[in-house]
Amino acid sequence: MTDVVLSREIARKFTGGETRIVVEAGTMRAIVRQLDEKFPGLKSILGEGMAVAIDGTIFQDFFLEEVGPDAEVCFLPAIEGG
Amino acid sequence: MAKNHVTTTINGEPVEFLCETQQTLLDVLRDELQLTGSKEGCASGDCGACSVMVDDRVVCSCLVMGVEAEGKSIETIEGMADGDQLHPLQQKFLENAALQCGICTPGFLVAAKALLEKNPDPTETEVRYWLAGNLCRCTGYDKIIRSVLEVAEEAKGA
Amino acid sequence: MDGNANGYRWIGTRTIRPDGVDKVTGRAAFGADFSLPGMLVGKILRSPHAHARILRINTDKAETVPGVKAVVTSADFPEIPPAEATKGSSPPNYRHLSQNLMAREKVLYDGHAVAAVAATSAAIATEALALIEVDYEILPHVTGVLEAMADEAPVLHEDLFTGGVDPKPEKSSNIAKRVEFAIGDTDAGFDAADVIVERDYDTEGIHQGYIEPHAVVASMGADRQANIWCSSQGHFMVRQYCAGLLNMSIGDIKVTPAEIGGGFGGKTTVYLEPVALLLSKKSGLPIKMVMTREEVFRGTGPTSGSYMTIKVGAKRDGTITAAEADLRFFAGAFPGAPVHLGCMCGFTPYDIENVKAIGYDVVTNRPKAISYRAPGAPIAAFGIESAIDELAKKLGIEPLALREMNAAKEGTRTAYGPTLGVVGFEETLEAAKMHPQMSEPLGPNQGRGIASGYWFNVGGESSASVSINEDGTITVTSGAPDIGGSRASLCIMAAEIFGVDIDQVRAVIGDTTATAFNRHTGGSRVTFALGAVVIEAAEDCVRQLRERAAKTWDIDIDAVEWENGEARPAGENAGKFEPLTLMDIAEKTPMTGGPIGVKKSSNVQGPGPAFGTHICDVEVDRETGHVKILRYTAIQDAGRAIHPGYVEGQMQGGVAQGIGWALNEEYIYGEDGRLQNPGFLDYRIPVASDLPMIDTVIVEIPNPTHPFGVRGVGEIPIIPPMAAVANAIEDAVGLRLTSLPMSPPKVLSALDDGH
Amino acid sequence: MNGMRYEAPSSVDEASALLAGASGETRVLAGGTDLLVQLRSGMVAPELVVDVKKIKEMMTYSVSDGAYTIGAAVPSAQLHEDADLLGMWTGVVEAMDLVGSTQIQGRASLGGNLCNASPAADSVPAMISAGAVCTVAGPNGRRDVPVEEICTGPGQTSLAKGEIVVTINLPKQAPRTGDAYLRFIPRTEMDIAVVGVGVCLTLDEGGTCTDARVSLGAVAPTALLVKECADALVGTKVDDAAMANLDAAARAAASPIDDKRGTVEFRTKVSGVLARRAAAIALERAGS
Repeated sequence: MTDVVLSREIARKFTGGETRIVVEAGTMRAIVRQLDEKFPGLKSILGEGMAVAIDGTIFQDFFLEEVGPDAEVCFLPAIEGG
Repeated sequence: MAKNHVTTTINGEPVEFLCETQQTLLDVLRDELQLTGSKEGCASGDCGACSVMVDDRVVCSCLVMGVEAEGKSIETIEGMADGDQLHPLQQKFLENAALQCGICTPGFLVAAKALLEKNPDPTETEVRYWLAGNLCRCTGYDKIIRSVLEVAEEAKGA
Repeated sequence: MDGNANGYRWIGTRTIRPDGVDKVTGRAAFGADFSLPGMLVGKILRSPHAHARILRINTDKAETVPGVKAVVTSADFPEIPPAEATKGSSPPNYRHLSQNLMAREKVLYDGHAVAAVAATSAAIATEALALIEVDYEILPHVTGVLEAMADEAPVLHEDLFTGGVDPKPEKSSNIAKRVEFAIGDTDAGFDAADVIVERDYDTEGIHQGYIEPHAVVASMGADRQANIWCSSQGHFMVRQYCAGLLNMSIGDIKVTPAEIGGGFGGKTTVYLEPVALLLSKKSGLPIKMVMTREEVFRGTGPTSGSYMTIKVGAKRDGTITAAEADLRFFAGAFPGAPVHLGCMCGFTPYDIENVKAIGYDVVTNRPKAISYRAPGAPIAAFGIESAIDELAKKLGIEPLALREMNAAKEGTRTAYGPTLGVVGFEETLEAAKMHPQMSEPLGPNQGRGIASGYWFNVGGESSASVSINEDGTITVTSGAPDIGGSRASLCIMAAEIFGVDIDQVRAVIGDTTATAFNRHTGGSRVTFALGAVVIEAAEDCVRQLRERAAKTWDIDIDAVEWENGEARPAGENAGKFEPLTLMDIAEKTPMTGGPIGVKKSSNVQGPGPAFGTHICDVEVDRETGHVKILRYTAIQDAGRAIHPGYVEGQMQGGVAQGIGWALNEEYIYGEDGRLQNPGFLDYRIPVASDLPMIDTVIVEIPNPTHPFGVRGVGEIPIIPPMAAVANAIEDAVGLRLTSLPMSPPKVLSALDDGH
Repeated sequence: MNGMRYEAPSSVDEASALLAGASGETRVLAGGTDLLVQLRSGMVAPELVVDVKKIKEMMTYSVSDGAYTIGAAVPSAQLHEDADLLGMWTGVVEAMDLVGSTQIQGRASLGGNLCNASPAADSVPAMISAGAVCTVAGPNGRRDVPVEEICTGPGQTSLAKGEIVVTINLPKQAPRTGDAYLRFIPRTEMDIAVVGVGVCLTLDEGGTCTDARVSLGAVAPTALLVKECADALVGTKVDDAAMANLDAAARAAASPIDDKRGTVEFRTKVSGVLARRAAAIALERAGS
């Protein structure tokens, strides 16, 4: 099992306010698919311009990342630098 | 209108060029003579990236008319090293990482050389004020000032 | 920590950069130093108005001037429909980018480009610009962020509706979006607090202030194949943006990077390149365009100014129980202020249970904001680190001690979601406490300020190649512009892997045909991300070198070890062979299987986030409001300093920029919406005599995701200075300054009001 | 700038004749540190530029019986390197030395700084308080004009067509005389004065101020010679009371504007502060 943490903005729109969602471990692509099944439309905003942090490590392009069980995945805006 | 014919000396070599009256010495160096080591950062005398020596005084070449070079002796960054023998300031800048992007470096080197020729043993404050007309946005000046002071110190030892 | 002390041969040593000699002798070719035979000079006509509708542009007169070869306006650029505004991966908004490049229906700021001319000389081009007739219908303008957010404000974009709010607004607005990051329950947190501080802060727009103006030479062939030479933070970015803006295929564009004379985020987009390409296409000749300093200030991206409300509460014992920030950033003419990054970074130095950060991205009649060092973070930190200082004083706790009590560490939950991994914030605070500056006595009207800062750092797409040359020298080709010494750090990492002398390794920046795609240089990513790729390639080369030795000796590769730049039999059983140096093997490659070279490309992830803590001592002249920086120390977790000299340089440079931001730098607009200080005379960046030596302490808490532990270093040092200076002024004269810049007139009137 | 003509005559008369004979706009080129910026920005587009640096009289200086005659185009750096001149008219030389960077100092001159007619020119209040007089040459011969009568407004001078400032003449100093110039700028270098104050004062053996001249820059369309400021000092031992009156008089005399470099409030207050500080330095120089 993997914990997915969503921002309150996203939660308000898609999960009825629930910011912590439990999904099956797997690749990020699989996790996003599970989220989209649970909350239709969620997929649309979890791609472009978003990054994830898996156990605190930030991935800007993440669909292929493997997420182990007991890991925590947070969605956050992609980061631009100077 | 007809261009002006100018005869001058650059880095010890006799040079002749034609220029329009409105061309600055910096325009002439960069565009007519392909001496692009002197940089244009502002064209208003505020950044010092175009610093050159004219008759032993350091000036902003963006504030000198090309025609004024007539009969003068001009030194640019291209003339600072002696063949592949770098000037001590050039060497020290490299060793101390006193440059990051490097766009301001030629101006700093020309101005710093002029300082040490006038004042071989400057204080930190003297170096900072002498070089206040050379802007650097990368380094915070620290390593540049240290390099100039170290070269002065080592020259004393030598 | 310098070389060898850390167990490495080259990592942590102060080697001489491979591009150094060219840069101290004037030979290095920057953007404006390149030219082509027969090239024309291109110049841009810019709007004198802050906000106006373009009724008509007539270029007839200009086109008839002898020597004028081409004139372009927005009509010559493909219009990009909203549906196609974003294409490709992590793209810009091409519709906005195109409108910023060349104004269409409206000019949105003083300096907005409206037309461009190519001519045989600069004088003729200038003369032609004056003959272009533009009829404007002047519209009311707005340059301030609060004014732009007001209901009655003139609207810049009729099709802009505030995003991030439910329900979607029906009325268009200058507020492009609202973002929110929150954990816990701040109301409960403030109820639990014994002491609460709350204040408004504001900052002006400021410019990156790189000394090299934007410059390009572009040539479009009759076959629409294009060559571009320019200085930018990403030649692949230039290629991608030009293709997107001109409907060209990326394969038809080659971009060769010039040396770049400073960027700091300001050269992460295009201004001239697509215009030069169009002028070249129209004229059939190469075009050179170089901005004047005035154009740089009026036409290129500064960073946001802001209006912020910061509220922080704590228990008597110093435990911070809640923190809130309302950040309103202006983005200039098009959306895209880095306000979300300000929200994310601001409170991250602290372990706080209840945090809420709300951000607004607001358009105004100013140049479109672009990245500037740690985009957004320094602005938020000015307000937040000032508030932490005020809170400490109210609690009667030393500001440094309050930071220690609440310091973020591994496992701390951030307001933007994730928990932190291995980080070195506490170590920077410890180093600050120990630093001699903390015990330097202070005289009358002198004060000391502390501030900290956080930045994520960035990885991203990175491509490089490593080649073993026939004589055993090594060429490292990177695809990310070297903006401050990264060639030196790449050489060091490669030399470390190969175990050879540093002078055997040369790093060069390849053009867009030399390597696969690279994300632009920015976010403090190059030594980390390109480094990771170069290390991988170098290790692959070493494996092949062992393989060649194994073939030569006719033994198994596992029986060959690589040490100090040579292949040796691994132990007795492997057999007795004289070691083969890299040079020995390189010379023989034709007989052992051909040349050795490795190209690597990867989307490098897991950058090491990092923290910095600064100590600033000031003296205030109570009669003039002049603030003198007496001493300054910057402390930062670099993970691992590959070249300590350039790490220190990044820290010292960031501090100097921050001090300019704190004291004197600002965009000054008149009532007419025109920029009044577009030059280095009145846009006052620090000069050498304004600053003391800037002491640095490099803390090294290795980043677990990088082979040598590298974290980015370039962004963090600009985050704490504005608050450090403000906190020092407060310590000196007992006044809390909340408006940047803290220029003499502001300080003096505060002193007068204070009495 | 197209078609701009450049001439470098070797005598004042030739230069004056060229300027007088020109049909269009003309400019005199000394150090060029203001003129080239104006040319580049298109602020001015003269038909003729007359370079006066080939005119010996304007590029040299001399001292006789304690009075200095300084060629109007002599570069500031050269003046600053002259220990005697620096020792006598410290305020004037230091004021000129504040103009721009080292690079600017290699070119900029007292005559150029004066004739550019910027209200914020650093050397002008110092020259005015020193009682400097210009020798002006033109088609109708030469005349001597006090420095304070040259500038009539921003960019405007009282010079007639064909007239040139040839020399700046600094008088012989009375015993126990000292001068000083201070300016306020936001940075430590490279800025235009937000306020500038020149003070020159003379003491008797007893240390009482017998003569004083005080000039304010950047707080009016031209540098001001403020009698009320001098009156605050003359007859006093330049004590705290006198300083307070000087401060008040300077603030009263200042009539600045709000602009990108400073506010009315700021400039007014700082005029008084700098007047006091400059007077204190001049006092010390007069005493030593």
